Amino acid sequence: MEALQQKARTLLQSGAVKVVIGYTAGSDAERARALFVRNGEQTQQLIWDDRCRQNLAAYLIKPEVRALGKPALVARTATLRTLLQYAVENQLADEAVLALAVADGQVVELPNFAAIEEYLAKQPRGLTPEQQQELAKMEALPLEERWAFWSAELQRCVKCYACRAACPLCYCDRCIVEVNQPQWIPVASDPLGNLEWNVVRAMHLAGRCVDCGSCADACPEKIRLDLLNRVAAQEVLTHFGAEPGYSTRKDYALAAYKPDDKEEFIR
Amino acid sequence: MTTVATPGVSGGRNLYVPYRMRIAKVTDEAPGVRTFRLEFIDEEEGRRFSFKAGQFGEYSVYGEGESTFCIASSPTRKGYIECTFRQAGRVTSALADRDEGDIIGFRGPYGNTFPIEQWEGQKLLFIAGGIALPPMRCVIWNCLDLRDKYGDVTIIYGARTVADLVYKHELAEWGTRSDVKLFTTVDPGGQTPEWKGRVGFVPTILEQVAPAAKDTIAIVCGPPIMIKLTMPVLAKLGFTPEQIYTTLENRMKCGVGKCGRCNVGKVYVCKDGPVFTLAQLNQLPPEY
Amino acid sequence: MAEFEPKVIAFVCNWCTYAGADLTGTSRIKYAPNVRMVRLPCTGRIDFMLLLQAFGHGADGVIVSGCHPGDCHYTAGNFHARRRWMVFRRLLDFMGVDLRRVIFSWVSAAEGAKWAELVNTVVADVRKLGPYEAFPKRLAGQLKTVEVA
Amino acid sequence: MSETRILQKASLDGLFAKLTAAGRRIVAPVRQSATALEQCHAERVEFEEVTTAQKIAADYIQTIRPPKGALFPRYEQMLRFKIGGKEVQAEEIKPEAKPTVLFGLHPCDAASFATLKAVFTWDSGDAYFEPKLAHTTVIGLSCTKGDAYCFCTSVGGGPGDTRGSDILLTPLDATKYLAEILTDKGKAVVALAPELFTPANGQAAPALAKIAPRFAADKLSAKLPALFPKGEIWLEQSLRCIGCGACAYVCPTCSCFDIQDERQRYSGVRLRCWDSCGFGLFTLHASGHNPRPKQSERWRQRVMHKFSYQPERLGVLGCVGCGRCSRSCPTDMNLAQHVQSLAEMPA
Repeated sequence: MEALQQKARTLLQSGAVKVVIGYTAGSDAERARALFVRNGEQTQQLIWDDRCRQNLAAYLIKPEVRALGKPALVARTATLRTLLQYAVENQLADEAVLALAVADGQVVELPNFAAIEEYLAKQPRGLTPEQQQELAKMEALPLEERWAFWSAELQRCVKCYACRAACPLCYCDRCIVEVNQPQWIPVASDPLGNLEWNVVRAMHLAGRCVDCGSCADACPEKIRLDLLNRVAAQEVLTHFGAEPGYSTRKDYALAAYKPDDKEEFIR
Repeated sequence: MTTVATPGVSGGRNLYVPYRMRIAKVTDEAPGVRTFRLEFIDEEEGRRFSFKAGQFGEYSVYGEGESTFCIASSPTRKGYIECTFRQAGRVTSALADRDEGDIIGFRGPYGNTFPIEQWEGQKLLFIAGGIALPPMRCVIWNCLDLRDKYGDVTIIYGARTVADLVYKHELAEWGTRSDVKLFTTVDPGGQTPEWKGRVGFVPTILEQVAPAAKDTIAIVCGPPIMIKLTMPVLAKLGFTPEQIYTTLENRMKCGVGKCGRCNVGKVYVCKDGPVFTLAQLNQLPPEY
Repeated sequence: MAEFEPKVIAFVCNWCTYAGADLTGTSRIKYAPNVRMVRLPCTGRIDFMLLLQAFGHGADGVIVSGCHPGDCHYTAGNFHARRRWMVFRRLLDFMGVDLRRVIFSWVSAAEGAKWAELVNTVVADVRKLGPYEAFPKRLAGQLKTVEVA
Repeated sequence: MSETRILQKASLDGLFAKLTAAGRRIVAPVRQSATALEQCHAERVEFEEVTTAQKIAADYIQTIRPPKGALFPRYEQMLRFKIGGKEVQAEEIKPEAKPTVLFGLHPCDAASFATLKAVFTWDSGDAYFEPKLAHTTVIGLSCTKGDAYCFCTSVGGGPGDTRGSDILLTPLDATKYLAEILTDKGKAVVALAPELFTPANGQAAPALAKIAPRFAADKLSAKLPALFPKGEIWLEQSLRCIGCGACAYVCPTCSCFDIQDERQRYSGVRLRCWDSCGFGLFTLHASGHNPRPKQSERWRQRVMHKFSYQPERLGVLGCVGCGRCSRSCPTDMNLAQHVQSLAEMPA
């Protein structure tokens, strides 16, 4: 924590960055919130611990934050993957952001995409055993029970679009739910609209999602949206060998193909 | 600014249920711009219906939604209302697909009105740009139908190109009337070889025409940029903010002060507007 | 009560399956009349949203069919589509959507007989499954009272 | 003057049976059972229809969704259309206004109905809201505990506030409630089971939750117009806001709505549904012009609407201090903190 505060102070004093986007203590002991540090004094409020879950890369696409000038971004693994995915999708120029990874009390400066790639190459990949068990548990349920579970979950969706707003990769100027000629997805949070919205969200992120979990964290109803993204990501990894956010190679799995992609369901 | 009570809710009528209107006449005004003449299918509803210049309504295509426009015809012309719209979104595109004889919905009238009774004895200066002539057409005809109550009537109307001028037949009529001074203009580059009117932006033409401010009411409707540049010219000509009227056109859903999106500060455009004097606008936060 | 007649919507590509279905007709092969065809340029254009829309509008089963791999009129539309279907199916299955009602196939312009057989099989299978009542429908009605608060 | 009685907790089932027999449905806070993926749900309490007291969450702090849906559902069909060539028919859909008892609402939620009523009836009536309000009886429940997000006492309320309740229950001990019968609707409930409401003779004052006031809403309302032009304040407060609609959708008093049509080939409906001033599209004109293009302006609108415009125009605050927006905010935008800092700013 001190190392992070010190680093932020140095960066701001030297003028290397104009703002350090990090975390500070939130409303209660379990919460952290984003902090936009622009002077040395504010650096003392920076924290780094398990509460720091929000994917701060989402702020890089907010005009008001962009207007602050070059940022340093306190980043966890998923945040770094977001930056590389932004690179793949031409949303971020190289060296436009200084990423700060914190590990073992040390702050690692990652000034460009190459450095992030190199850093991520050394990080553990894939799902945790708990995450794997969650998916397995769901997939082991009978079809009717899976349907009953998700119907009940999605019934609670109020279409506040917090999942979309929290997701750094949901940056379309005009989202599919706002396209109304024709109206693809009902505006109201009725059962069909909720189902369609949540399927379309997961599909539009398939092959792009970096598994930061911000969608599920953001959901006021605590719907496990991350599971939908994760199962799609598993399919992409298993069958297409793609894991987004680990390189700047433009290889979006759903905009590519192999003539011998293997499936067993097409008649 | 006086808030007016919403008619049409008494007698147990659900205000969200539109009147059924038949499109009696379709007029193509300009590229993408059409005028509908609407007649009440229920004649009793039509007889009970009344409105004043400046008011608006919610027009609906059943199954596509509602859209907000002013009533573009004059209250002095009984038996129908007219609306003029530009095809832009889902509802206006669906409206543009309707033909004569089709049924659409209308609910209203909503909002406040131009205080034309207060203006009696004054000279009137109408300044409009582009698709903003419709709200003004209502009040222009209203005053022309009561012509002897007002002094000189001057109309300055501009559009980007000659094709974009709306109400071409009426412009021709106003142009030939001896009791109306009409100046039409198009933006530089928008003229055709046959164009007989002026060329230049509305504020420039206003400066050239230079109407006297004394005993004159100015009514200004147009895109934000035109309004912004016209106001200083009017001030230079000696118009006070109390002499200048305009309308705000915020996005609305309900039209009756509930849905929460048309407010400018504490003012609901749907209830306290759409007609404001410049003096009133100057009191509002610049969120329109 | 009349026997349940399944409604099956088929989204097919213009160049192979639609032509194949044409051949079925000109060959005078009879097949179940329960299928309504929607012709699109290419399976690559068949957005997964269309499938959900079909169910939302009351379909009991959906067929998506196009050119065999390698035969796409636009070179690779069907290869792209295949990848999307794989992810889409996995996601739907995870959420408990009945995949026996979502059938994908390759039917070429020469396979009139295959088309008839496919439709007959799918219609028979969906007939056994019954109407897809679990899937939410468009304009379905008001919130139930327990959801109101 | 209200009348006070004692209601035994054990009598609730008896009361509910009488209410049900009188054709009223009962909606109450219910702790949600764990589902197939247990770790997904931290404690969740939601309003649900109940028939007995057994499932009711006795000491919940706050539900996620507010009770406003009972009067103003998240979507509601208004008209039904038959579309066939030139003959188009629109038919009004009458709202379902089932006699309902909302049981166990905290005083903040009960108070929120006054704000909703003000919005939906301030000038003209609302054919969908008013019948439901007329058929709703509120049996409130005083708060014996709160959390760091509660700030009812700053906005004119309190843990034992009676506003909005027809009967307010205050736990006296583990077995009984003090029942304040406040309105005619409350008396009608008592009249269904008068034997259950016994006389209250010199009961000790109950211990309510301690919620320290953090600002004075009336002073804040008076000051806000002067803070409006100071754009940097609003920008600074809203930098971490991501512009989702969660705060508005969980707010018991937020009532902005959208009207939308849905159609199939030959039929359609018009419905209204919740909307949020935090969305950029909320005020976007067809021309592309947007009166509030920036998130900071939308945040300002939210605060001004609740604490300045509504008090001035409708005579009610647009906030009851329930804290839901702050609990649910993905970026921890804490309304009470922000508003408190506005209140403490030099004017």
